[in-house]
Amino acid sequence: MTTTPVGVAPAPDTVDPAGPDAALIRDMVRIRCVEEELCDRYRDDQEMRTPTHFSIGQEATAVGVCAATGPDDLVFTGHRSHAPYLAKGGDLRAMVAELYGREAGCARGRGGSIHLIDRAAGFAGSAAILGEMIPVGVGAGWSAALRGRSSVALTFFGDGATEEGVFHESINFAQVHRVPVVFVCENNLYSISSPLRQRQPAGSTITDRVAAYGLWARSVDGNDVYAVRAAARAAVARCREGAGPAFLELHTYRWREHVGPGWDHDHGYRAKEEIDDWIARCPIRRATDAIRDAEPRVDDWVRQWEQRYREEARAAVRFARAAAWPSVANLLDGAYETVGR
Amino acid sequence: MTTTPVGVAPAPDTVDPAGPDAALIRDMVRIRCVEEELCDRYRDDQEMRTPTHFSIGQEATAVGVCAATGPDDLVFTGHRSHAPYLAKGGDLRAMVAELYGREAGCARGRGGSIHLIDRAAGFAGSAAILGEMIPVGVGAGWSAALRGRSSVALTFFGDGATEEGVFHESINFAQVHRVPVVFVCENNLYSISSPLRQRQPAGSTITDRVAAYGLWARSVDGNDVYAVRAAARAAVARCREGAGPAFLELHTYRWREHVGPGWDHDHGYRAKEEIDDWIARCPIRRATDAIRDAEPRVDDWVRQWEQRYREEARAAVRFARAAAWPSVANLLDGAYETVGR
Amino acid sequence: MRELTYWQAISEATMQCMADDPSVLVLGEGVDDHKGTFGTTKAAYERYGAARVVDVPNSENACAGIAIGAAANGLRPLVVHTRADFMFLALDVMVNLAAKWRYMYGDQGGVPVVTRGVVGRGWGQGATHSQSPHATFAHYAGLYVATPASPADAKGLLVTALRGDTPVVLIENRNLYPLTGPVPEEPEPVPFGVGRIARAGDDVTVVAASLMVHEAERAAEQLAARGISVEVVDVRSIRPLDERIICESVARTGRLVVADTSWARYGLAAEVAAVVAENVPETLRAPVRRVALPDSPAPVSWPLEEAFHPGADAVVEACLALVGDDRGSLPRLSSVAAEFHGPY
Amino acid sequence: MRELTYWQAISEATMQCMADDPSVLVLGEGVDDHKGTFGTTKAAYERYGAARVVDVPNSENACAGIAIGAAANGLRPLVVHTRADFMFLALDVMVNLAAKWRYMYGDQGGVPVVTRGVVGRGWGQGATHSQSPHATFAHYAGLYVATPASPADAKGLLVTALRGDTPVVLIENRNLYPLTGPVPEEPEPVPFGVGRIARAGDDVTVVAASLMVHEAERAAEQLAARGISVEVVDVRSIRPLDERIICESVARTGRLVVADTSWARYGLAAEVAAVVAENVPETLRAPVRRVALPDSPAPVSWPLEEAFHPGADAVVEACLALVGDDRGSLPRLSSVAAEFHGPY
Ligand SMILES: Cc1ncc(C[n+]2csc(CCOP(=O)(O)OP(=O)(O)O)c2C)c(N)n1
Ligand SMILES: Cc1ncc(C[n+]2csc(CCOP(=O)(O)OP(=O)(O)O)c2C)c(N)n1
Ligand SMILES: [Mg+2]
Ligand SMILES: [Mg+2]
Repeated sequence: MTTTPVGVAPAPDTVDPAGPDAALIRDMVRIRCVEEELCDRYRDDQEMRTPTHFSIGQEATAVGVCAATGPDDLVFTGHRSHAPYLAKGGDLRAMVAELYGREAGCARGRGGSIHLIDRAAGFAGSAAILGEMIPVGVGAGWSAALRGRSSVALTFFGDGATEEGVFHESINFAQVHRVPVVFVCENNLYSISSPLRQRQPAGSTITDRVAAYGLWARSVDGNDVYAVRAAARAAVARCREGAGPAFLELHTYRWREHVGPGWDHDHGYRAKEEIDDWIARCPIRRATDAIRDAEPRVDDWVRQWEQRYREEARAAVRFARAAAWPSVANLLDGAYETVGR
Repeated sequence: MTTTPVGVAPAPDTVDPAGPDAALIRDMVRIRCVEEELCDRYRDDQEMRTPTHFSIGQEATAVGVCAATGPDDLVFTGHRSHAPYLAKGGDLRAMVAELYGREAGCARGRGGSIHLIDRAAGFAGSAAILGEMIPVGVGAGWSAALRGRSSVALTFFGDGATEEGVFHESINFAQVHRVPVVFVCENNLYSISSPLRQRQPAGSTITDRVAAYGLWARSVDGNDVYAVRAAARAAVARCREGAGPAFLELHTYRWREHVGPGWDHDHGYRAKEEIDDWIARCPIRRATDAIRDAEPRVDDWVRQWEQRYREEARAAVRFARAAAWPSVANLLDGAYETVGR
Repeated sequence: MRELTYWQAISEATMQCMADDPSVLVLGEGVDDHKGTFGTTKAAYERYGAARVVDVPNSENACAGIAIGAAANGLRPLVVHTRADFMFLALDVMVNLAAKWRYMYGDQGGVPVVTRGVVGRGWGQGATHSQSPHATFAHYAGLYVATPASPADAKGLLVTALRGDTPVVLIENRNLYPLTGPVPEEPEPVPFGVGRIARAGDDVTVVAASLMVHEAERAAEQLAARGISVEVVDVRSIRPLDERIICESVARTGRLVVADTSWARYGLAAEVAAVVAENVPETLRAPVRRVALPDSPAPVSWPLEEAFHPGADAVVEACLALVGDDRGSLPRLSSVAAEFHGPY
Repeated sequence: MRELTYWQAISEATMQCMADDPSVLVLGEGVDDHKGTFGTTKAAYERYGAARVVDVPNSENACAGIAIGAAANGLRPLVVHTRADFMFLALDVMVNLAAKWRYMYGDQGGVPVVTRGVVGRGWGQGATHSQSPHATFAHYAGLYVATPASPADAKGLLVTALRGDTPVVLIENRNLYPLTGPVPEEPEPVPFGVGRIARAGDDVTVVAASLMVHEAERAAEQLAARGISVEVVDVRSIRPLDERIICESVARTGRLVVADTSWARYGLAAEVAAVVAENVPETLRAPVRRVALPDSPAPVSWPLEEAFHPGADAVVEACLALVGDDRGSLPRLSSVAAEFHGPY
């Protein structure tokens, strides 16, 4: 069973009865269920041999932003790729098969967790070298504009990636050429185990530094999915109007370790209290709380969604494990274009 | 005859009778005379086989900044290197011999115009890949701080170099680690023939973008040598106090073509009127005008200096042309350290 | 066939490809200025303007990434560097992203970015403005890398690049720009991976790329006068590399000199020697010789620079050594590039 | 001699050099965290703290330049990359500035920056986290580049690097980290440019670097059982490269296999073959074989990855082909790195 995330135009029969606000909760629940299932399998089975960066706790950024996009808009990301991939409507089974290294994977098992792609859904690629997809997003948006299309490119990256020079080069270029690109910074306060304060100057923010190029730049509570969606809508709308690029700094927090499925409060770089504090600000819980008065049935829905998506995740895992491995005979496929393919 | 620029502690007997303000004029006149002589020889003789970027019209930046430095402070630059080299007290004959490719050159003829160095004078090196010396300046300043020295590093670069990502990476690092480094941006409005507005967004300035990192950053009339010196003194003083890095944007203008000795108003990228406008704002003339009331003899001094330094430049050229070429037998010298040298 | 200079051939290929395919656009620092990248982008700018011939900020890394993004979304960017040395700043995205894109996303399409880098040998350009980084790019699977020596190949390889779906690096030597040669009027593609016998001969094979093809030809001429017959193989592209043409020639001559514009170690000269050692070592009648840069950075000073860049003389010497002759009374040759005059 | 793991040897060299020389400092992303660069910087951080073991922003280019500036002004920075692939972002300053500094400023001093890059082969690290860029750095004159295979060399080469005045690139394979071997207690330097006979033999020479030395040794063991005597040469440093040890060995065995962790073209495998073709081609009794990566980016999927990275089996096959034997009934070997377990 496939659920259509709000990011893509849903076919009428798959729309939940819940309305657009609840749909955001639904999409976050789905991503949470999928990632938790993957965490467990990753840890226990040792079958997914690919470094994996989970977004558990950060779901509102991907869901809120992608909800503001249309089917022709393109999303690029860094290594923390699953949530934006799913939020943009990327095929779940192809993603899980990719993590399991199968030929049915979205990158035919060649790319792994860090190289997801689903062109049909507008998820245009993720890459693991910090900052690389930032200029790529600019180029994709620029291309759309040069070819007279109204589509917008969005590129996700972390607070750590903003330390790469290419981030600034990209912001500068986008502003000079008024490129329809939305820069989406998921500021989760850490780069692996380095806290932000050890890497960037106190007293100014990433948003400040981007605003200094004249960009429309907003600093948003990244665990408030409605605020994220509102800001992203404004950003995308500006781009579509030809008003130039936009920047969003979304403040959020990663619950699990940087890479891999574990908890890491005993690693010494952040306190259990800090993690618990952010868990208390769970984006799903907050979104649910926010609409409960208007939609008293939301807790039931969440329970139903949890069941549905846990099962969907397990089914995807079953699919992936049963799927065929790539053939070693095809090892070189795609290294170069094949004439006449 | 050697003249000691104000950047280095002058030996008593070489001090001109003119006082510190006039000394700045003297140093600018000296650089102007040297560069004009070199331009003529470069064009006519075809003997200096090295791409050469003249600072004619921009002398106030180098002279004003270096006047704020002490002998232990280190200056690095990009390709437009002659003026800071001379202002910091670099040996003139060694510089000219370098342009002539002679063994007596400051880099033994290996480096050319773009790779000047005079370690004794604190001119710590110039390099031609845009932006490269920006982090190097940070590293040098950081080293001084880590080793408990009070010396400051200064790194010169153009407006065009601020588009390189490494500029931002360097600013960020310097601010986080409170490095005693002064970033000196000579904004002459062009990168070769690309105007600033084609490369950087309108509506914000380089200073704005640096200030967004929390740096002490000042935008200064770069053709006003006294203003430059005052700002540089403040910047250096902050660094010496351990208050962290500083940034100066010095607005100035290059009179000649980007590389080479010619005029270029017929190249189509800038108007003769614009050039003439800036020539009217000649930093030497402005400095002279500024102190004439207090020092009515200044015009006489300038005339004497012009004579003296033209002769000094010609003597340096004679020295260089008479100097020995490097021996081809030593072609590999310095590619690697030589044990026991 | 009518003759064009090397730079005119590049300009013509660019113009014709832009006319044929509206998705081609040119990006580079100063591509729009009066010099127009030594003439190669001038006509395109005059014809297509700033919308398709785009002056970019001094941001080599981002611009390469932007070109990749544009290529992933329907355009065919031609990125131009006035010095190939600047490409190091873009190496990450070129090698870690463009080269791997098609493969690591499961063969669903490539990013056809074409990058031209001009090598600025000579006239005191020095250590950081004279390098020819072709081997560096060609070490990594996923790119095509070509080093056109003739005006016809400069045109034909660029045409192939701008029509293909693989990222391509073209390394052009600035000293080739004024050379003339016959060039087809039509945009006829020259395939990657197919070398060319620039001159036939029997006694020694000189495998060369780019500028060194011309030095080798001049060396061959001089040696012919002495009764030594030299075959010059122009590899044209270094990835893919035409192993067959190299091995067939060496199998016939039994002697190999490799002449390159970069350093010997881990360079083209190493690779060509390895191809022979792998395939036809038994045909070698003498040790392989590499004519390449001495192991130092490029110096500026004139006499050092002259000694640093190998030319026809170095090829002559290597060939003579292989046939067991000695230099004797051959007149010294100046370099192909000796005509260049300053000011820079 | 007491035994250490490879990572312990690196850690010990770092600690001893920091103790001996207060100008040594360590820079890198996360060098101060609980993992401490796979253990190699942990003890140094615990002992010397944040003043000398410095976590840096994700700014590879600037940090390399900062290290150069620090080196030009009296310090000896040791820069650490948890993946060698990230070094491409710093390639410009490393090749265009550090490598050329001493030369282009007229031999008045160098910039002794030491850079360690860890190669992350295996466990699905994929196309951009598995590369071994040693040949890329070694192509450019001015750097030393070493690829230690044993714990003793990991220590000794790092000690030499931190005492010398030349910028050095050390490429370490992550899969070597758990391997143990005898390591001198004292910080005894191992010189650059001196190879090592890792195992003596008569029939085939296998020249290898880094992890492939171990694969070659295991291959040699298996072949010994079959009566084929393999000599394994560990080059240790690839610039300078010990040409003599290579040529002497090949002159004796007449057969050469080169085994590398990177691609064949323009890589170490090419260079070693070229050295032999240049110096002792007449001693070759069979064509040279290169055991290197197939010409694609690294795949993630397990079976593809297993097929992608050559191991002892590939060395065995190459050797057998050279002695004219066929594989027959030899059992397949798993890779040295097979013991690594996730989660990553
Ligand atoms: C160029 C480069 N440098 C370093 C790394 C190693 N690395 C992988 S993820 C990561 C942390 C990035 O932090 P951030 O951008 O904030 O993203 P987050 O993981 O927090 O989502 C680092 C340093 C890399 N992949 N690429
Ligand atoms: C990385 C790099 N890209 C491009 C160049 C070519 N280049 C040399 S000088 C220059 C202009 C730089 O402009 P700016 O920094 O403003 O200095 P100015 O020449 O105006 O003093 C350019 C683009 C270079 N040397 N290095
Ligand atoms: Mg983060
Ligand atoms: Mg400028």
